[in-house]
Amino acid sequence: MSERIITYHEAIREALREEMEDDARVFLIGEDIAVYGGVYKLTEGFLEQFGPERVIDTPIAENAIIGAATGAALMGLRPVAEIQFADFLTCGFDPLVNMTSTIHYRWGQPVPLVVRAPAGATWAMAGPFHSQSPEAWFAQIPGLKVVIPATPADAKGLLKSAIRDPNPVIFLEQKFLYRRLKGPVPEDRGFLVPLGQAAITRPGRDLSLIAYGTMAFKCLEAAALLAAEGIEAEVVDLRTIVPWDKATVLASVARTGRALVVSEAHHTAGFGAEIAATIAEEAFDQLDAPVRRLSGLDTPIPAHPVLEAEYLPDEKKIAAAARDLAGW
Amino acid sequence: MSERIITYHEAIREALREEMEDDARVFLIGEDIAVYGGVYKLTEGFLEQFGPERVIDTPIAENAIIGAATGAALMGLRPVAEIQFADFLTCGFDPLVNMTSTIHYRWGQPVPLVVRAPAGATWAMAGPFHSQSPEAWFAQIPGLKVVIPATPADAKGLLKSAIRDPNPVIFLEQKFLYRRLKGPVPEDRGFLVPLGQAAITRPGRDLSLIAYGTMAFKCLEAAALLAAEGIEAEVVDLRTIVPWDKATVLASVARTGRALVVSEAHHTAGFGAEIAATIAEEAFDQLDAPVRRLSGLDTPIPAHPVLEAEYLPDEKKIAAAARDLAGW
Amino acid sequence: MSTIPSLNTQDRLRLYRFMRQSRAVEDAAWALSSQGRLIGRLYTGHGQEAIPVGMTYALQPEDVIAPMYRDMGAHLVRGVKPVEVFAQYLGKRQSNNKGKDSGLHIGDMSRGIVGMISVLPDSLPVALGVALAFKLRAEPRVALTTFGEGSTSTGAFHEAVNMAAVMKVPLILICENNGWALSTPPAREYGGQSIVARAEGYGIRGVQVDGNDVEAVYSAVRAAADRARSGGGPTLVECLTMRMKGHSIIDAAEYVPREQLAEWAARDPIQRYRAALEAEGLWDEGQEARLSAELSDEIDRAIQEADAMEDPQPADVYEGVFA
Amino acid sequence: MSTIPSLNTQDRLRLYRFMRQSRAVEDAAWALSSQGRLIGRLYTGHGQEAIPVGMTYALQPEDVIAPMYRDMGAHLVRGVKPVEVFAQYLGKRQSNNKGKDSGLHIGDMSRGIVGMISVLPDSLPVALGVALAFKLRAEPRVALTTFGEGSTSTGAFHEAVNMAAVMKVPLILICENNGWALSTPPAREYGGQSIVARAEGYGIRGVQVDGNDVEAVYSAVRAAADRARSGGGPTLVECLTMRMKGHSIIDAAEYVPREQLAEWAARDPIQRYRAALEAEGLWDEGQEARLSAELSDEIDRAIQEADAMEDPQPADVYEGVFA
Ligand SMILES: Cc1ncc(C[n+]2csc(CCOP(=O)(O)OP(=O)(O)O)c2C)c(N)n1
Ligand SMILES: Cc1ncc(C[n+]2csc(CCOP(=O)(O)OP(=O)(O)O)c2C)c(N)n1
Ligand SMILES: [Mg+2]
Ligand SMILES: [Mg+2]
Repeated sequence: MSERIITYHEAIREALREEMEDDARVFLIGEDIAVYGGVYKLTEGFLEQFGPERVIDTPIAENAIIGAATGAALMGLRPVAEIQFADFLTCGFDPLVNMTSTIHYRWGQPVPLVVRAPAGATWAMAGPFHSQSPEAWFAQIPGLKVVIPATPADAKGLLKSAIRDPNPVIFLEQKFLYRRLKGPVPEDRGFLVPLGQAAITRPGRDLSLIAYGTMAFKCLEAAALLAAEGIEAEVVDLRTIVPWDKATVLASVARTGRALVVSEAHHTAGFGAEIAATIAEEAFDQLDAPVRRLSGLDTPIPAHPVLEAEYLPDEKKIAAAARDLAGW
Repeated sequence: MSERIITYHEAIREALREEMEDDARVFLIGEDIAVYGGVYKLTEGFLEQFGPERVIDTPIAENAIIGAATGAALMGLRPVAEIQFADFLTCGFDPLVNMTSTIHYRWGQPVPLVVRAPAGATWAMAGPFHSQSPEAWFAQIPGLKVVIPATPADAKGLLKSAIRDPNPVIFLEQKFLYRRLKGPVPEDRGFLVPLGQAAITRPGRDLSLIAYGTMAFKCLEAAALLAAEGIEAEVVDLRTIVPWDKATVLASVARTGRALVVSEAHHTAGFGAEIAATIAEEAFDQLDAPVRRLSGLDTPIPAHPVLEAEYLPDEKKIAAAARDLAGW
Repeated sequence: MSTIPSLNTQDRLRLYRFMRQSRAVEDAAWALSSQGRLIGRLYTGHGQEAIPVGMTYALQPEDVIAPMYRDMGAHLVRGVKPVEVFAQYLGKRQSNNKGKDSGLHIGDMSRGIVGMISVLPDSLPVALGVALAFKLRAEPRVALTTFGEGSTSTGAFHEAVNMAAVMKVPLILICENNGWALSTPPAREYGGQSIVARAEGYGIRGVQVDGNDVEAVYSAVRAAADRARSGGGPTLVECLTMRMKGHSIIDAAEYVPREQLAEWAARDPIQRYRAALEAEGLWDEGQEARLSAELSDEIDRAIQEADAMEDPQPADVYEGVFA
Repeated sequence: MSTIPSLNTQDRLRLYRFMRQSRAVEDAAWALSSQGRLIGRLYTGHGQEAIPVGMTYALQPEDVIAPMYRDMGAHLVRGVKPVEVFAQYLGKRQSNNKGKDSGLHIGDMSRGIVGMISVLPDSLPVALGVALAFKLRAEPRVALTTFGEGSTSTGAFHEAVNMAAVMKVPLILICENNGWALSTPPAREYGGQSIVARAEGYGIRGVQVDGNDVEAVYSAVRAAADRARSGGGPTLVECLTMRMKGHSIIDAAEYVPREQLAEWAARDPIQRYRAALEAEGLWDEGQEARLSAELSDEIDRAIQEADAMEDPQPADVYEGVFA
């Protein structure tokens, strides 16, 4: 398969554009996505290509955006809603939790919609309200799938799968990676990445680094640091949080005997706890050391870079924790 | 200290009444709490005793209730907001997550408020929208305390502490226990239970059952079943979820070597995962068996009793899981 | 203004029958619930039957409704059979919600019904989305949703109505102003004179009708639908009515003044319509007696049939979280 | 209607100075931000200065404000010093947010300022609660909050305004209708003629004023405050103005028609007020030159002083989650 090297941002644009070209049911709805092209200019040019009926600017009303997308999905359309920042998903939280996620369970109607939102920190001092990683909330809610890609290829392939999925999918784009990360993406329009499959993005025998999104990328950087010291870390990138690929994670831990779970969300009750608890329970016999977690702090995400750096895990902190664990 | 035997429901009433009598800053705000006395009749008679200025019926507007309570707290009052069912906290989720919880961190002003909400299932076939246990969401949010009492004495003593606390506290009353559970409560008006301290509600050497709320009560029932078979389960009731009392939990597990974490919330990314992951990480050397979790299912909470029974952990399922673990 | 074609005799008799059937089904459900036989709480539309019946009758089959918990008549007009209603109330395995959810939360896209949830008024933004789909596909269809006056205090109401106004989607917004929101009277829910007083602020059409007059409801909704279908955007229809029972079956509603109930009892939508039909010679005692017998028979059989259905099995709980 | 005492010369010169100071502080912040020296994005109130200055000047010291990100003037009137503003923008350890949050999210109860957050318009329900506290304690104080016209599309806006109306709390609701909500024009935010058109539906008083006329804003808010203080409940004041820069410093605002900008440039609230004062002989070139020098000096020193302050330390991140 031929490939090009493109950014994470461009990969998402491509996924949206191709799905809209190939399926007339797909449309976009959100704030400032049409004329302005979105706060990250992700849908720039879409209004011109697809017209105002398929690229819809809305008032500031996240609850109604989610609700409207749900109604349109019930009528057989394939809405892709954009919430300007994942932090504002709180404003559309109720319909997601109570309405959208429960429809199929209660009366059997599929609700094929995607809610895209830029998530995560390390975006130019974004501060407490433009930095959050809310995946754990959504993982607690049955009926929602949750996807967090860490590479351009995954961003494209997973978004296309999400749009084609008959269920509501929360798609948390990592704003840190938008323009910072480039990578190979297959040319093939049919290229998809299935939801629910983790990837081993670097093999290693000494310990498993388990992460998703930006932290999966940081784990690769940490693994490179560790390799220089002779520690071979295996990196498992979950890619999908719900459903998550336990089998791949457990197989990795069975091989390495050590697991470090990394996440930039707040520590307490983050999704990292789910991963760690599962490993501890199901791989008990294979563990040579306790399952460790490295997470964001239990504080709001501060704006100043000095504080933000203290808040966030990074390659050095990951390498340090891994070193510790490898020597346990 | 002299005691009386009262219900969980009456204990909460007493806490509210005493705090209102003793502190003129305390007032109640919520839907149908004044004239109607609340959907659980918890504040019946309060309007008559305290007047409409301190027992305030609002329109149906959870976001504004939380916001208004926050503003009143900033002005030095001590609002106690009632959200009719914990399931509707989704509608006031945004101000809790983004505004209320971050004020002290950002500009140093205390926000002394309590949000009470009846939570949990097993309430006469309440179904998907009157049964949820949303504590994990709030545990993910720095700046909110989360309290879930399991006995009348704790309900009273913790609620009084919550009202006196200078921070926002989410107080999740267990509707299953309201009228089903009676217990001794000290007469003393000064009786308080500090936030953040777990209780060992039954000592035992064979394994630790760790839970909170209704499930802490069910664990006691399970422990009784197990005792009949010669298995001595220790029951640890967390009482407070944020901050939670790691030390007591870890000490218990150090003694028993085995831990079963029980929660009625959905399994994936529930607060049980946090407890289990912490034990697995910090008590690794003391564990004789994997830390097990028994939770509600990853499905909406169904209405029909046959389905609800399958959804929920109960004393028999707890005992079965404990038996298994004890024999590991 | 469009001209509403007048209802013919057959239509009028059907309107009457649907209201009677709605009342009969809810009376029977009330009796079952009193015996503790239903799954979940029972909420009924006693006294409000003209609204769901009139509004749904005014629509075309391809239109979509997103009704609330008091709208029994809307389901009946849409073809939901009493046996299906009872199966749902009894939480049977073959019921619409299969025992997973309860009450009138029936959803069925083949009949154009969006199933509600308990959180209020969460069907409203969904109905907005349904209407948006019609607009995007340029289909001459309308969406209709209902909500109580208390539910207009919520953010969900405002966001959806405002967005519908901006997008000029074919959406009919029916406020069933029944004087109470649980124990809260209108004056504690909103400061304005009425709900319809908000329409202008939203830039949409608003009409207020006697919600106990089934033909008035029909006409208002028919006009709103015609308008919506021809691109005129949303209409807010405020139907004035009264909740004649407690909020739910467990609410004795002691907070409701007796005089208010007495006043509205005199305006019962069914009695009133019956009197009108009789005055015009379209209905008589004999027909009434036959209808009563027919309905009581239909309902008895429906309950029996529903009762005989299978209960859910434990394993069912795991089914259907994802499509 | 209450009679608003007319402003004396000293008041008027202070209003002018506050607007000039606000513009000068924001111009300087703009320059710093262009050099990449600020923590977080810069949002300014260029062209809207009359609103925060006029409204805050109309209040009593014991009243409480919950301003938005464009309301530099509100902070200055309340006594926040330029050095504090720059310390905040630079994320310094001694700044109001101590580097934890950024921008004009300054909160300080000793000055009666509720600090905003980014989620819109989340100060509004909080201001409702502040006003409720005043009402419950029977204090003759008012709360005031501001929000853009785009923010009125949210559920938070509606819930708070509706509840304020029902409770008749002393709350002043200032809509700064500046023609744009990021890239979205009013016609895509709401379907009605204006924001003030909603007041009647809520059952509260509504007035629309020229938001570029500082005395008009002052008078409207003074009247609203008098009314609120005497138990008359909330007033919605819609101030018509124009956002003269991009949404934030990184927005080139190509979607804004040049003519719209040109039209509003001619109505600049500062130039206009200066002309009025000069016409009345209250101000002249010499005073203007002295004021410019004074402000530029004040601001230079403020920036220097702020810049010299300590940056946060890593350990600070752990402080203050709980009181
Ligand atoms: C968001 C939300 N808050 C609270 C409730 C609890 N509740 C159920 S019905 C009801 C009253 C609704 O009143 P109204 O909208 O007037 O409808 P009615 O019952 O009168 O038909 C309330 C408060 C709810 N279901 N959803
Ligand atoms: C709930 C929410 N949704 C989206 C945003 C992103 N956002 C920030 S400012 C803005 C436009 C606000 O417009 P308006 O209220 O008119 O205020 P203005 O910026 O024009 O002063 C948007 C959409 C937000 N901050 N909060
Ligand atoms: Mg009502
Ligand atoms: Mg604006």
